[in-house]
Amino acid sequence: MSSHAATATIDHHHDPSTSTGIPNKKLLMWAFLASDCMFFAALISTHLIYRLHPPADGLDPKVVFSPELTSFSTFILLMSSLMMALAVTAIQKGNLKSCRWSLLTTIFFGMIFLGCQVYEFEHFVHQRGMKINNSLLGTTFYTLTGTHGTHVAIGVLWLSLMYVRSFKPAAGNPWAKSWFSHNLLHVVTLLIALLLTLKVVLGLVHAIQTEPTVGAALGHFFGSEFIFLAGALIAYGGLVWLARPRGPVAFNEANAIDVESMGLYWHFVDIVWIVIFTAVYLLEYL
Amino acid sequence: MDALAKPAYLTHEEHAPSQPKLLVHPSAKTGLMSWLTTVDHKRIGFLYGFFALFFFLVGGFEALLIRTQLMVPNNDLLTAQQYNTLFTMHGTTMIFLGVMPLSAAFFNFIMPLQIGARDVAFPRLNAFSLWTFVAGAIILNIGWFLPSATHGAPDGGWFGYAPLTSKQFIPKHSIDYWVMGLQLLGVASIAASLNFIVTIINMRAPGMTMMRLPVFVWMTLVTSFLIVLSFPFITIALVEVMMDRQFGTFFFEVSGGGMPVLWQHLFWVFGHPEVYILILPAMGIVSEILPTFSRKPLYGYPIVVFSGACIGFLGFAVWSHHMFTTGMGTVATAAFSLATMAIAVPTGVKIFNWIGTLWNGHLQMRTPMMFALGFVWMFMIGGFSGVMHSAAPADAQQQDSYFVIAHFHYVLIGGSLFGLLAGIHYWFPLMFARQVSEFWGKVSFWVIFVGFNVTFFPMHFLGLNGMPRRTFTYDPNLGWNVPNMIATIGSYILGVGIVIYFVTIIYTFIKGKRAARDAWDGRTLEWSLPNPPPEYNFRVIPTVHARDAWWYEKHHREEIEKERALHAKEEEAHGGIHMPFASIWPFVASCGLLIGAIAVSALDSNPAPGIHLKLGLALTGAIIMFIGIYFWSLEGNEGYHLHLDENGNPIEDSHAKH
Amino acid sequence: MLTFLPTLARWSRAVAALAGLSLLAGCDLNFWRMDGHQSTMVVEGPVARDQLYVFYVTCWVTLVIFIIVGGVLAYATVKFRARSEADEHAEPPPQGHGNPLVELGLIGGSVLALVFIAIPTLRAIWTTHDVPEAEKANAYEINATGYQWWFRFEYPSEQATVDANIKMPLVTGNELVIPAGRPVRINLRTVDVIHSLWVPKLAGKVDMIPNRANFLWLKADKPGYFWGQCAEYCGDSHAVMRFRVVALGPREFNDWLDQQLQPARNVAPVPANANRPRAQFTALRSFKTNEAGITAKFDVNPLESWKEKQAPEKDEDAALVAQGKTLFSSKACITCHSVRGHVGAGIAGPDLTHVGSRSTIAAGLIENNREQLRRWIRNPGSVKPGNKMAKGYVDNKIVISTEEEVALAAYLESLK
Amino acid sequence: MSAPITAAAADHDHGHEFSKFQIYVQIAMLLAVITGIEIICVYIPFAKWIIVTTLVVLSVVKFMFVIFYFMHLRWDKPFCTILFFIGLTLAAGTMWALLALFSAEASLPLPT
Ligand code: HEA
Ligand code: HEA
Ligand code: HEC
Ligand code: CUA
Ligand SMILES: [Cu+2]
Repeated sequence: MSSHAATATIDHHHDPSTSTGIPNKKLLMWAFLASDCMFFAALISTHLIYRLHPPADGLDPKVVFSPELTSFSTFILLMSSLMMALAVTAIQKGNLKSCRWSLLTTIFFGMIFLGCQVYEFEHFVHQRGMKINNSLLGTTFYTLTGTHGTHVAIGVLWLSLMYVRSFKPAAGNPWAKSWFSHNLLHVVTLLIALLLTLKVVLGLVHAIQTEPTVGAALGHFFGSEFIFLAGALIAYGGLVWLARPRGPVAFNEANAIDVESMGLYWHFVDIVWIVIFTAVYLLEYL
Repeated sequence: MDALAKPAYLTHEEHAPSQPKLLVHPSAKTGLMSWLTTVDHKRIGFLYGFFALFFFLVGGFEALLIRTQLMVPNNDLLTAQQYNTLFTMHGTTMIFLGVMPLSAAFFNFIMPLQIGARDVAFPRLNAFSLWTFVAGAIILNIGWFLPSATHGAPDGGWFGYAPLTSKQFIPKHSIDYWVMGLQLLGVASIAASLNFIVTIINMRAPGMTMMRLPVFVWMTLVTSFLIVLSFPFITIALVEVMMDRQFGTFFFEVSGGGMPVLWQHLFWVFGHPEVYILILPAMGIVSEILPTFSRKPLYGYPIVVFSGACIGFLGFAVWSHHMFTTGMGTVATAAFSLATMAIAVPTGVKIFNWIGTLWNGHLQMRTPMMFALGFVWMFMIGGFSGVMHSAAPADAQQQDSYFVIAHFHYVLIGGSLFGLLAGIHYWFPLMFARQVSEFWGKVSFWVIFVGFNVTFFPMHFLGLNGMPRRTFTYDPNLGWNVPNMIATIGSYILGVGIVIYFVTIIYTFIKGKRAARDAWDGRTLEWSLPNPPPEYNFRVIPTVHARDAWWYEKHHREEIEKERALHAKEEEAHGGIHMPFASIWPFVASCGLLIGAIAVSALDSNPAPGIHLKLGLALTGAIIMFIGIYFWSLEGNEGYHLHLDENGNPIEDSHAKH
Repeated sequence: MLTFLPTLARWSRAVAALAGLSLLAGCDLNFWRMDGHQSTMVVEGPVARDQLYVFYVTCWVTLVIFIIVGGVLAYATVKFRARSEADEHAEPPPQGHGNPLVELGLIGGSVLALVFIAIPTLRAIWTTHDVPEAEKANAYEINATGYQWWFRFEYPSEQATVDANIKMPLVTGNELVIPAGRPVRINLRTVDVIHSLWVPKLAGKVDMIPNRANFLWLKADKPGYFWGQCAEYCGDSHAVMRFRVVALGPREFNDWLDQQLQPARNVAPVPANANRPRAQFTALRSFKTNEAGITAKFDVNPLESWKEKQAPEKDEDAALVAQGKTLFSSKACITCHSVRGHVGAGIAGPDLTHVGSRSTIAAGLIENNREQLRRWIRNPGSVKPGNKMAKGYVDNKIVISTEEEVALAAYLESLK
Repeated sequence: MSAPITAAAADHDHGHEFSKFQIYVQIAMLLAVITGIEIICVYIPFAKWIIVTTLVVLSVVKFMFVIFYFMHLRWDKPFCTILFFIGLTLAAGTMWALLALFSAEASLPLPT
C-alpha cells in the first residue's frame, strides 16, 4: 500500500513493498498510459481516415492552419516537459522549494499552451470559418485536438492540486487545524490566477497576431487587458502570501512518487502532441 | 448478510482524529453506510456479484419476452418497437451488466486471495469502479421508466450501427442513454482493470512468481489488459456518436462526408476483444475447478497460460470478421478470415489441456465440476460454429442470421455463464461459509443444460434455413415455426433451471448448512483461509513455494508452520497489518458522474431554457465529482493497523497515518 | 460395476424429455431438411453453392474434431470418475504436469485441420467476390437501393419511356426481376441507414452502407421465384423489409422488360350503357395486427402464380379505375410515388408504374391483391410499424373513405 | 519481473543524479531543434515519401527521447517499458490496419 520508510534515503527506482519493486502508482500510471495510447489511436485514426478521403467540397487545412502559433505552442509544451522533469528530480532529492518552482513553471507553460489552443480554436472558428459542425475537417480536428487539450487541462489541474498539497502541514504542526480552509482558499486563488493568466495570454496572442509591430501589439495588449493583468498580478501576490512558510510540511521525498506519476502523465500528453503536431499539422503542408 | 458480518474487533470506537469533520473517516461496519463506504475487496466483490445477478435476471426476463414473441409466427404480443428495445437491452444488459460485472465480482473477491494479498492495490479506486458501474447501469435502464415516445430504453441494437443511432433516425433520447451508460461502464471497467493489473503484478505474496500464479489470476490479468486496451476504442466511438447527436458534427453523417462504416471498425476493434473479455474469466474459473475435482494439477500449466495470453492478443487482430459482409474487398476478407481461424489453435490447446487434467484423475462429480464439464462441451460446440463463421464465404450466409445467435449463445451461456455459475458454486463455501446442496445443485445443472440446448441448438437450423436475427416477427411459410416453438419451450425450461439455481443459492445463503474450511480440498491459497475470510484476509502473508500453493502447504505442514511463525513476528515488528480506511468519496465521485451523465443524456438542449438546465446540471455533476476526487486525494494513503495473535484475535489496535 | 446406471438413467431421462418436447410441439421434427424459401442449404445459384460448399467443409472438419475430442472427453469423464465416496478421499492420483510432445502434436493437428478449411475458404472468397472474368461481358447490371423499409431496383441499361421524348432508366420496387442463367451484378446503395440485400438461395448477403460503393453478384441456375430479406437491423420495421427475386428465361425476361418499359397502362373506358356490374363497396374485414398477408398460392407454385399477375385482371371496372386515378393525385399519393405516364413523379416511395404486376406489396410483406391493397392503403402503419407512408398520411392529413379505398385499389391493380 | 520482495536495492544510480539536470536540458534543446527541423522539412521540395518518412522518423526519435529520459524508462525497471509498449504497439498496429483498410479500393467513399 504505502511505503514504510518515510525518512531514510529512498531509492526512487525500487519500492521494496511491491513484488516487482516498481511502485504501485507508477505501474498504474504506465498501464493507464498504455490504455491512453489506444484512446489517441482511435482519435488519430478517425482524423487521418477522413483526411485520406476528404469530402469533395471540404475545407483545405492549409488555408485554415497557422503554423507559427502551433510551432510556438509545441515548443512551450516541450519546455513544460523539461520543467516537469526537473520538478521530479528536485523532489526526489528532497528539494521542496525547487520542486514547487518547477511545478509552478510547468503549470504556467501548460496555461500558455492552453491559451494558444483556445486562441487557435477561436481564430479558426471566427476568422477561418471552420466550425465543429460545418465541416468534417472541423469535426475531427476539434475533437482530436480538443481531447488533447482536455488532457492538458486535467494535467494543469492536477499539477495545481499537487502544488497546493505540498503545503499540507506535517502531523504535530499546530497550523494543521486551520489548514483545511486555508487549503481551499489556496486552490481557489490558484484557479483564479490560472484563468486570468489564460485571459492575458489570449489577449497577448491576439495582439501579436493582429498588430503589425511589437510596439503596437504591446500597446493594444495593455490597453485591452490591463484589468486582467492587474488581477492576475494580485492573484499571484495572493499565492505568494498563501505560500509563506508555516512550519514543517507533510510533503517530502516520500511524495516523489506522486509527483513522478503525475509527471509521467504530463510527459505523455507532451508526446501525444508530438504525434499530433506531425500527423495533423505538418503532413498537411506537403 | 450475517454471513458477511465482520468480526467483533472491527466494531470498536475509532479514535477521534484531529481532522476537520469532512476528512474524518467513516467507521460504520454494518448498515447501509458501511456498504457505501467500503473499500474491502470482498465486500466490493459481493456487491458486484449482487448487481450482476440482478441484471442477469432482468436480461433473462427480457430474453423470455423475446422468445415468447417468437414462439409462433406473426405473433403480436410485442410491438416492433418494444421488441427492438428488448433485444438491444437484452444484449447490452447481459454483456455489460451481467457477465462482465459477474466476472469482476470474482476478480475482486478471489484474485487477491489467490495471490496472497490483503487487498487490491487501490482500494478506493476499486470502490469508485463499483459505484460507477452502478451509475452506468442506472443510465442504461433509466429509459424504461420514462415516456417511450421521447425517451425510452435504447433500441439501436447492442452494437448500435451508425447511422441508425444518429439524431435523424432515432431522435429520442434512448440512444443517448445507451451512449452515456456505456461510457460510464467503460470508465468503471478501465479503472477496475488498471487496479487489477497493478494488484497482480505488484501485490503477490513472496514466492508467488508469475509462473506460479493460479490460472484464474492469469486470466484476470489478461482480461484486464484486454479491457484497458480495447475499451478506449468504444469510448472514442461513443464520444463521436455523442458529438454527432449533441453538437451536429459529421463523424458518421454522410451529408458532411462521414463514413458510417468507420463506426463498425471502431466498435469491433473493441467488440471482438470484448468477447474474449467475456470468456477468459470463465476459462480461468474452469481451470481452477477441473484440477481441484480431478485432484491433480492443471495439465500443461505454462501452455494454458500462454495460450490464454495468445487468445487475448490475437483477439485484437480479427475484428473485421464481424464485417465480412461490408464489402471489404478480397484481400482484407482473406486476411481476417485466416487470422480468425488461427484463434482456434490456442483455444483448442486449452480444451486439450483440460482433458489432460481429467486424464488419470480422481474425478469428483460435484456441482461445480458438472458446470465446468458442461462448459467444456458447450464451449467447444460454440467454438466450432465460430470457426464456421470464420470462413468468410460461409459467413456471408450466416451473418446476421440465427446461426450467429446460436454461435454466440453457445459461447456466452454454454461458455461464460456456465463457467461463472460453476464459480459461484465452487467458491460459495469460502465466500459465505455455507455449503450448497449437491442434489439441488445438480438438478439445476441438468435443467439448465437441457433447457439451454433445447433453446439454442435449433437456432443453428433456423439460421441455415434463412431466419435473420432481430426480426420481431416472421411469416409462417418459411419453415421456421417448429424450431422457434422448440426454442421457446427450451427457454422456459432454461428459465426454470435458472430459478432453481437461484432459489438454491439464496436458500443456502440464508439457511444452508455451515461449510467446513477448505470445503473441496482445494489447491490454491484462498482455501487456506477461514470462511468467510476475515477483512484482512491473511493473518500472516503466506510464502509461496509451489504452483498449487495451498496443496503444497497441506503436504508440508510443519515446515510451513515454522516459517509462518517467523513471518508473523517480522510483520508485527513492522507495525502490524495495515488496513485502509473506509471512504465515502469514491461514492460521491460516482454520484457526480451519474448526475453529469443524466444531464447529458436525458435533457434536451432546446426548447429555450433547456440548454441552461442541461449545462447547469452537467456542471453540478462535474463539480460533485471533482469534490469527491479532491477529498479522496486529500485523504492520502491513510489507514490503520491491526495487531493479531496466533488465533487471529486482536491484541490492540492503533491508528497510524501513512 | 453398476454405478454407471444412474448416469444412464439420467441420460435416458434427458432423451425422453427431448422426445416429449417434440411431441408437445405437435409436429414432425423435419426442420433439419432446411428447405424453406430462404434456405441456405438448398441453393439455386453458383455463388450460394460455393458458399454452401465452404460451409460443408467447415462442418465436416469440425464434426470430425468434435467426435474425436468429445469422445476422448467422454471417455475420460467416465473412466476416471471416482466410483464411491471412499474413492473420492483416497490417496490423490499422481500429480502429473503435462507433456510437451502431446501438446505440439495437438497444435500441429489443429493447424492441419485449419488448413483444410482455409484452402476452400480462400478460393471461395475470390469466386464469390465478383463476376468471374470469363462471364464479365455477359453480366447484367442492376442498381439496388435500400430505403427504410423497402428496396428500389434500377435497370441502368433499360431506358423506359416517361413521355414521348423523355427516357429514363427503368425503376421498380421490392421485386427484382433478373435474367436466369446470366450473372447479375448488383450495385448496392442506400439513402438512409445500413441495409443488407440477402437472397439466401442465390447468394450470401452484402450490406448497403451509406457512402460506400458495395456490390454483389449472383446467378440463378434456372428460372425461379426466390424469397429475400433485409439482413441488417435498420430500425422499426427491419423484420418486414423483405423482397422477392424472379428469375426468368431470356425470352420471358425480354417480354417482361418490354412490358415494364411501357408507361403506365390505361384501362379503356367502356361505354356508359354497357351492362357491367358496379364495384361492391364491401367493408374491409378488420385485420389483426401482424396478421399474415400471404396465402399458400406462392408457396405452391410461385413462378406460375407470378406469371398470372402479369396479365390484366378480368373484372376491371374502368370507371372505378378512373376514379382511383384521380384520387391518386388528389390524395397526395403522387407526392411520393411515380406512375410513369400518368401524373405522379414522387420518389419517396416505390415506383408504382407497374405495381399491379408484382406479386407482393409493402416490400414483400403482403400479397398483392385487392384485399391486401385496401388493407395497406387504409392503414399502412398497422401493417408495417413506423412506416414512412403512414407518416405521410398523418403529415398530409390524408383521410380515405372505404369507397375511395376500393377505387385506389382498383387503380393500382390495373397498373400491369 | 516476478522477483519476490527483496531488501531495498543498493543505491545503484546515485551517480547520475547530479548530471540529470544537464541531461534534461540538453534533451529539451534537442527536441526543440528536431521540431525546428521538422517544420523546415515540410517546405523542402523532395519526393513526398522521403519527407513523410523523415517526419515519421524524427517524431519517433522525439517520442523515444521523451519516454526514455523525461519519463525515465531508461532508469526504471524494464517492465514499465514492456507495459507501455504493449499499448503503444497495439495502438500503432491498429492504426496502421485501419488506415490500410481505408486505403483499399473497396473502402473509397462514393464519389460526390
Ligand atoms: C464468449 C464469447 C465468444 C467467444 C469465445 C467467441 C469465439 C469465437 N468466435 Fe464468436 N461471437 C461472439 C462471441 C464469442 N465468440 C458474439 C457475441 C458474436 C456476435 C456479435 C453480434 O453480431 O452480435 C460473435 C460472432 C462471431 C463472428 C461473426 C459472425 C457474423 O456476425 O457474421 C465470427 C466470425 O468469424 C466469430 C468467430 C469466432 C471464433 C473463430 C471464435 C473462436 O475463439 C472459437 C475457438 C474455439 C474452438 C474452435 C473450439 C475448441 C477448439 C478445438 C477443440 C481445437 C480444434 C479445432 C479446430 C482446429 C477447428 N464469432
Ligand atoms: C452473456 C450474454 C447473453 C446471455 C446469458 C443470453 C441469454 C439468453 N438469450 Fe440472448 N443475446 C445476447 C447475449 C446473451 N443472451 C446478445 C449479445 C444478443 C444480441 C442482441 C442484439 O442483437 O443486439 C442476444 C440476442 C438474443 C436473441 C435474438 C434476438 C433477435 O435477434 O431478435 C434471442 C432469441 O432467442 C436470445 C435469447 C436468449 C435466451 C433465451 C437466453 C437465456 O439464456 C436467458 C436465461 C435466463 C432466464 C430465463 C432468466 C430467468 C429469470 C426469471 C424467469 C425471473 C425473472 C425475474 C426478474 C426479472 C426479477 N438472445
Ligand atoms: C409520404 C409518402 C407517401 C405517400 C403520401 C403515399 N405513399 Fe405509398 N408508399 C410510401 C412508401 C415510403 C412506401 C414503401 C413502404 C414500405 O414498404 O416500407 C409506400 C408503398 C406503397 C405501396 C406498396 C408498393 C410496393 O411495391 O411495395 C403502395 C401500393 C402505395 N404505397 C400506394 C399509395 C397510395 C395509393 C397512396 C395515396 C393514397 C400513397 N401510397 C401515398 C410513401 C408514400
Ligand atoms: Cu433494412 Cu433491415
Ligand atoms: Cu468476434
